[in-house]
Parts: sequence; C-alpha cells; structure tokens
Amino acid sequence: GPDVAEYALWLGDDALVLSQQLGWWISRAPELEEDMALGNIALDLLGHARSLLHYAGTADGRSEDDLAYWRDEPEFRSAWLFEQENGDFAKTIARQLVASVYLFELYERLRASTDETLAAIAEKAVKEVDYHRDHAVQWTLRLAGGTDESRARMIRALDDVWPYVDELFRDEPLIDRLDGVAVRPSTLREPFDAVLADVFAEADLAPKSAFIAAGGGREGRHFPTLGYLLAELQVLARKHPGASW
Amino acid sequence: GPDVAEYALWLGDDALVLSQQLGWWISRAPELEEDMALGNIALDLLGHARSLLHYAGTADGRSEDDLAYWRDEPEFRSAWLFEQENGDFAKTIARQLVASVYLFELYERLRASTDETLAAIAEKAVKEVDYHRDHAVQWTLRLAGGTDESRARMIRALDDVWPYVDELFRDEPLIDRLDGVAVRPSTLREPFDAVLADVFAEADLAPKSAFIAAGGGREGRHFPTLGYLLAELQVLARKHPGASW
Amino acid sequence: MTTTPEQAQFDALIAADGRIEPRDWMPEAYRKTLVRQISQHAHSEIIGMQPEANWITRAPSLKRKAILMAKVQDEAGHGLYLYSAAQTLGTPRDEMTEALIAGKAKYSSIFNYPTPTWADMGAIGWLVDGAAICNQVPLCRASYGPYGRAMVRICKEESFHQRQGFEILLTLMQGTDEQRRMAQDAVDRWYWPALQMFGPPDDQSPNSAQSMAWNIKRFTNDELRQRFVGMLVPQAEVLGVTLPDPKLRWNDETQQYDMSEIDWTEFFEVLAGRGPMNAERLRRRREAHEDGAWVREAAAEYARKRGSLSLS
Amino acid sequence: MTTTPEQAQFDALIAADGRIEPRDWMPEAYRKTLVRQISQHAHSEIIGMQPEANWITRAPSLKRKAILMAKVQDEAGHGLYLYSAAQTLGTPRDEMTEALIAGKAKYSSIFNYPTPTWADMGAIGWLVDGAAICNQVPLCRASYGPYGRAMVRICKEESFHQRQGFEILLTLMQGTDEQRRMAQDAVDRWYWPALQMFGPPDDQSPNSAQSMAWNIKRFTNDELRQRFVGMLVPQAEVLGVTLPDPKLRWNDETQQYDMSEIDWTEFFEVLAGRGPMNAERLRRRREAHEDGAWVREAAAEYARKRGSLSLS
Repeated sequence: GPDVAEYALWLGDDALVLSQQLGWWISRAPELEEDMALGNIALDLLGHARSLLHYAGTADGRSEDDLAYWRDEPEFRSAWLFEQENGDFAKTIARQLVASVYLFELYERLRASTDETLAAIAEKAVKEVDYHRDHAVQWTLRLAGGTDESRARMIRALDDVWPYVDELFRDEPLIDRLDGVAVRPSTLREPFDAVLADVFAEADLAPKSAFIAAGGGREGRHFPTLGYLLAELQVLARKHPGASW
Repeated sequence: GPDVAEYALWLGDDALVLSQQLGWWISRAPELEEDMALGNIALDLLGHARSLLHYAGTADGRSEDDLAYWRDEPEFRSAWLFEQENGDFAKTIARQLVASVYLFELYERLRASTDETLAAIAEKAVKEVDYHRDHAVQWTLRLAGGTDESRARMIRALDDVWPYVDELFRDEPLIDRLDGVAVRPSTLREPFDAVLADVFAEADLAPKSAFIAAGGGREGRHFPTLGYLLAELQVLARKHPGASW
Repeated sequence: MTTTPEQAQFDALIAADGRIEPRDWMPEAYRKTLVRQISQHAHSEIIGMQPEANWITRAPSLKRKAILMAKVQDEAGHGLYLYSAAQTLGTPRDEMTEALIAGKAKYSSIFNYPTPTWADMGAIGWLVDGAAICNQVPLCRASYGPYGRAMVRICKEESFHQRQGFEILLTLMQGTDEQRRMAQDAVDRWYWPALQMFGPPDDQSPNSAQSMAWNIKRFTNDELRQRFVGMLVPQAEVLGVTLPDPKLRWNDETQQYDMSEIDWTEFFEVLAGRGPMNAERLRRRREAHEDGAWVREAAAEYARKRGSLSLS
Repeated sequence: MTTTPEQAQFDALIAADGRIEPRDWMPEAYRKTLVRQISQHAHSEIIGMQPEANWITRAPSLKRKAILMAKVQDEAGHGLYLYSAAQTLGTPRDEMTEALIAGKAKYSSIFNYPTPTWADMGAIGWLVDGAAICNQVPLCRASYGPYGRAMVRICKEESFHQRQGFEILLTLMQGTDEQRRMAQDAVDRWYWPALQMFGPPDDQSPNSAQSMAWNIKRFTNDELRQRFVGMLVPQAEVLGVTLPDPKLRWNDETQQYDMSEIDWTEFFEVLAGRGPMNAERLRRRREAHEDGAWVREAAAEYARKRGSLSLS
C-alpha cells in the first residue's frame, strides 16, 4: 500500500543520498584502501536504495529510476543527516558513524517486519551495514587517537553532525499507521546511544552542539545541499526523457 | 553575421563561466572586503557576458538567457583557463591574474574594432578589467610575499593554471575571417608576458609546468568542470521551459 | 546619587534629540546596549548573506543573477559599515567575529530558515527586507551618530532590495501555475517569521523602554509590526498573494489591523537553537573564517614587511 | 665475461619458461624493467580511475551507476595488487606514488584524454579495456611470478569491464538518435588512441626484444594491435558503429587487416605533456594524496601508540 511505499522511500532515499555522496570519494580518498572501502560502502548503500525504491515503486508502477531521477526535491524523503556534505575525511567518518550505527539498529529490527519484502531487504542489508559500522568505528578511534590534528578534526566533525542526529529518531505519524511493518524510530535511540557511548568512551570523545536542527526531510523539507546533489545526480537522465541506458 | 556572433560567444562565455565561478565566493571569502571585491568582479564579468551574449544572439534571434541556459556543453565556447576550479584563494587569484591581464590586453585592442558594438563593449569593459587586474596583482604580491604557507600556495596555484595559458593565444580560423573586427590572440602574448614578467619579478616568482593543455574550448571541447558548472547554472531554468523570471 | 557633569551633558543632548559622537562621554550601559545592538545587526547582515547566496549560482536568468549578486554583496557592505560603527565604540571587528563564530553573539533569527526555492529570493526581499526597513528607518535618527549615519545608507539600499523582492514575486505570480504556487508557498513560509522580526509583544519586551529613553529606538515592537502589516496588505493585493492569516482585517474602530495571535513557540524554538539552519549558518561562517585565516595572515605579514621596508 | 652460477640458473629458468619468484636471484636490468613496467601499470590503473569517476555522480540510471562504481573501485584494487607485486621487487609503494605525483613516472597516455559524455564510459570499456586485455592476457604468463598472478586476477575483471562497455554502447546504439550520435562520437574519439596503446610500430620499439627474451612480453606491438583490430571488427558490426578508418579491411593475402597508417604525431604530443588532461590528472592525484596526508599520519600514529601499548 501507499504507506509501506512511503516508508520504503524514507529508507531508500537515505541510502541513495548517502551513496551518492560517498561515490565522490572514489579516486579521491586518503589512500587506495579507502577508495575501495568507501566505494564498497557506497555500492552496498546503492544496492539497498535500489531494492527499496524498486519496492516503493511497485505501489504505483514507477521504476527505481523514475523515483531516483524524476522526483523533485520536495518529493524526496531523506533525513538531513544523510544530506550533510562530505567535508573532510573526518566529517565523512562522523556522518558514517552516526548513519551506520543508526542503520544497523534499524535493519536489525526490520528483519522482523511483517512485510516480507522489507524483512528480506533488511536481512541482507544488516550484514553489510555491520561492516560499515565497523569501518566507521575503527576510523573514529584512529582519528580521535591519532595526531593532534586528526583528533581536533574528529571532534569538530562530530560536533558538526550532531545537530542532525535527533531527526533520525522522531516518530512521524506514518509510523503509527505501520505497526509491525515499520520500526519505530524512537525505540532506536537507546541502543544507538549505547553503542556510541562505548565508542566515545574508548576514543575519549564527547560530541556536543548547542543546536538541534529542525529537520523535516520526511515531509520533503531538505537541507540546502540536496538541491545541488540532485541537480548533479539527475542532469544527464533529465536531458534525455524516455531514453534507456 | 554568424562569424561576429561566434566571436562574441567566445568572449561572452569566458566572462560568464568566470563570473559563475567567482559568484561562489560571495559569503565564503577570507574577509568581508573580499566578499565585496570578488562579488564586484563577478558582477562586472556578468555584465560583459550579458552584453556579449545579447549581441551574439541578435544574429539568430536568441536572447542572452537562451544562450546561457539552453545551450549544452559542446555549444559553449569558453577557454579552459576560465573553466579551472576555484580551488583555494590562491588558485582563484592565479586564475584571476592570468584572466584579467589577458582580458585587459584584449579589450584594450578591441576598442578599435570596426564592429561598433564590440568596440563599445570593450570600451566599458577595459576600465573594469583594469581594476580586476590591479586586484589580482596586489593579491599575487601579498600571497607571494606574505607567509611561507601563502607563498607555497601561490607558487603551486600558478603552476596549476599555467598549462591553460597557451590556449588563450591561439589563432583559430575564425580570427582570419574577422580581420579588423576581432583581436588576433597571438598578438596578445607579448604584452601579456611583459606584464606578467614585471609582476613575477616583483614577487620573485617563476611559474612553470611540464604541461601545455591541448584545450579546445573554442571548438566546444571543454574541461570536465564545465559539465558540473552548467548543471548547476541551468538546473532551475531548465525545470521551467518557457517561464519568465 | 548625584549626576556628574558628563552625565548631565549627555542627558541634555538626548533630551534635545541631539547626536552622541564617538569622542563624547556616554554611560557604560548606553555604550554596551549600542555595541550589542549594532554588532547583532552586523552579524545579521553577514549571516543573512547565506540564505540568498544559496541561489546565486542557480538564478534562473542572468538579469536576476546580477541583481542577486549585487544584493548579497551589498549585505557584505552593510556588515562592514556596521562593524565600523561598532568599532567606534571600542570593540574591534575580530572580537565581534570571534563571538559570532563561538555562538556567543546573536543575529536575527529569521536567517535560521532555509531557502528551498527561488521564490524565497522574492519573499526575503519583500517580507524580510520590508520588515527590516520598518525597523531601520527610525534608526536613521538614532542618537548615536555613526550608527544613524550607517543606517541612512543601509536603508536606501534596503528599500531597493525590497522593491526587487516584490518584483521577483510579481513576475512569478504572473507566470506559470507552478511559479504562482512557488510564490504563494514562499509567502506562507516567511510571513510569520517576518512579523516576529519586530520582537515580542510590548508587554514582554523589557529592554525597549530604556532604548526608547535613549533615543535609540523610536517606536515599540507592536507599533512597528502594525506599520509593517499596513504596508503589506495593499502590496499583497497587487501581487495577488494571500497573506496566511485568516483573521487579518482592518478594524475601523481601533484604526489598525486585527490579526491572529502570533505563535511564539516556534520563534523561541529557533531562538533556542532548534531552528532548521542555526548550526549550519555558524558552521559555514566558521569555515569561511578559518579557511581564510592563512590569507589574512599573509596580508598582515606582507603589510608588516612592506612597512618595515619603507621605514628602513 | 663469464656467466655467474646465479645468472646461469636464471637463464635456465627463463629458457624453460619457468617462473622467477621474489627471493630468486635476478639480473638488475630484469628487476629494473619489471619495476618500471609494473609501477607504470599500477599508475595507469590509479590515474585511469579519474576519467570514469567523472561520471559516477551523474550516471543516467542506478544500475549503470552501480556498475561504474564497482568498475572504478576494481581499478583501485588492480592498482593495489600491482603496487604489491612491484613491492616484492624492493620498491615501496610510497616511493612509486611520490614519483607519480612528481611527474617522474609514466602511466598510459590514453588516460590523458577527457570523458565529455556518458558514451565515453562505453568506449573506454570496449576499446581501452579491450586493448588492455590484448596487452595483458599474455602477461598472465609473464616470467615474474607475482606479476603473472596479479595479471590473472586483473584480466578476469577487465574482460568483465569490456563486456560492460560493449553493453553501454549497444544500449546507446539501440536508443534515440542523440544517443546513437553520442556513441559513434565516442568511438571516433577513442579508436585511434586505443590502437596507440600497443606502442610504436615494431621497427621503432627498441625495448621490446629484451622484454620478449625475458618472457615478460610475448608478442610484438604490431601483433597485438592486429589481434585487437581483429576482435573489434565483428563487434563493431553487432554494435552498428563505424570504426573511423576508411582503409580498414580484411586482406586475404596477408591474412590480416589493412589499416590506415597511424598518425603518431598526436600520440607523441600527448606523451610530451601536451594532451588535454595531463596536467589535471597529476594535479588531482597530488591533491588527493596531500589532502589525505593527515589521515595517513593519524592512522600511523594510532598504530604506533597501540603497538607500544600492547608491548608495555
């Protein structure tokens, strides 16, 4: 139904936007191993996005590409965390840390969804996201415990993504209509905090921000980066309406 | 005629592309005075672009906006120097130094064009470009003669733009057909070199590169940045074909 | 408490609606109030560049691009005059910038809203600059000379910006259905935040009285808000946009507009750092400032070397 | 000159088409030739990521985006295997990277061409990877063990990439007029540079003989070029693209393709640093390397601290 499709769009758009951003790093990473690692993560996320958008599209006959290339900004449903710019490597890692810990807790529970397709997607995704989480944690520890410069950058990066954490755990009205199908975001906050508390303890970190961003991605109100991201993502496809690739 | 229109496109596209890039700095410059100065230069260049594109369009009834927003990459005529990314402030200044010294010599001579419109545009532009040149020279001296870091950045920036200098001074076949109308690019090299020699002597600089880029902007073959730049420049206009703004 | 001769002279000048100049004696509280207000105003100009800069590279026509660039550039200029005015009170620009970046200084809360569409360029000009003008025109007569003079110049440009904003909306309202929707949507989003720019209702605005006694402020928040709405109503009719207040109507009896009560919850949420763009506005300012540090150092070092050269 | 026992053993191994392993004795010239060739090959993989990375964020369908990402990522992997193979000969990766960034090391000249359209993703796969495979398949039997084994893995993936390139072009050729034009234009631009990837004609290739004697190289440049064209012709027919050589036809007598003489002027221009993207490819690699320096330092420092921690 349309509610499940909407929920699939939430998750699919998060994955698509994050994948698009990580894809930029391939050929620009600090070392070849990271070109590969970030490329891998981007590929996994793109895989999740495709499955989820494909599923969302079955509700009204649109394809994954219809949804990725032919929706305008207000029709996207990604949360602001995923829309944060790559910044330096520390910012990318900070965003990855929050994103992958959140996604891991989410997919782990979504495996029990009464919606079989979502459960199957989650089953596959959770294993991959587990690796992403490990990658982000390892780099968080390295950067926080490396040089003075890397530590300063890591602290700043976490502070900079922190205002966008809150939105991930808000229960929108849609969630009430999808009992048993969707995972209730607010229930993820505790396990999320617990995992991060361990990481922060080991890394001697304490992210903070005076701000909590209002967000609004689930209603189509986006961070300013998304307009630019979509302009680039969609430019070629939109130049050739109706073409196959 | 179409040849004059083509020539106006060359100059207009150079100005448009450079203006678009400088516009990015407004609200991001190293100090407020530079938000204003780079903004001013971007505005002047946009003014030149509009006059030149407007004039080019009279040949076949297209407006300045038709030309700016509805041509695809291969129809643009900008040279690669103008298409180089902003990079850091030193790269922007290095690009400005080459661009404004070149444009000054060009417009100074174009005032004597037998084409009255081009002559009039050049008459106005040369005064503004004279200021741009002064701005670029002053900053080149400051960065080259400032701190060790700024000097290193300035040297690297000049080396990085140097491969794109050569293209500016090539006599394409079009120039032969516009005797008295267009300025012959090759004739500008000597005065360009003379001005830069003075600046480099004062700043104790000697730009060098193992490379001379093949270029090809005048035939519609562009540096990879242009595709991204146009995607952003044109995205809104293209979403609303036929709309007025 | 006896009044010192300086205090008496200051009071007399204020009573005569005269101007205080930088070298004049002034009460510490007056100085502090002014530094706070002027630097807040300067910060607002600087932070206010960001929501509009968001559309410079994507402006839908070259003419609009030129107008927008010029406008954002003017805001940098306004920031500069205002920092200069504040500097005459003894606070260096660096110090004010550091306070802004550290999140210790305020700026107008309106700039914590995003600009998702081109129509926002119209709505900001019409509504935000419009409200700013209503606030600022009386400030041209502010008792502190450098501030009043800066405001004269700024107001001239602001009213030009407001006209341009109106024109953007007018063009959109005369355009396609999609453009009209875009314009109405932007007006819907900016109307209430613009009304909130005048500050809380008079009965909840404790500092207003002192500012008015010092001839810094000339009208109360509610007076200015009424004046602004009175200006908007006929312009909205010309535009063909609906102001998003179903209770808005002229009241012959009170000789002013009735309007819905303003919901201050969101205003205080944004003020408390929970608006959409608070974090991003400061992050972006900090980034520009820090990325530019090496340039400012180079310029200073170059000037120092040249200075010692010309002295030797 | 007497032959040392080590040299004799080496010669015997080569004569028997055996494999030299890292701990085996080898002539300095053999080692040098291999380091040069393998590191060039590694650099080519790394620099070769850039022309394709240019389209990752703009790929016109999600499926193509995934395939392209995976391909560019594979190239990073190939670079890694090859650097590792070269390291077994005693040259550290850092040193090779520094040489590349300093402009002192070569990489395949083909990557100095730009990728202005999506069809270039097809043409690179079909023509550039196709030529690479022709070059590389015989290298799977190269006498130096680690190199040969790296090539086995690489060739498998390359032939997959070539198929994907072919498929991109096929889809375009079955698409709109504009897509067909895009595909043909890309083939026109990449065909000759791809043929030049095999190097100068045999009579102008002085190092080939020694490499063949050492069983590093197995076929001459012209042999490989012929083999490649033979592979292309039927595939071009399936695609419906025209190979941009009017003289290209099968010659029953010589049992090979007649073709136009290759214009080496451009090849040598590009080789001399006057191609379209030479400067940009190195600038971009340098930038990634330098921007990543603090990350590599942090990782090293962290490892050092952990190491000393576990020792204490």
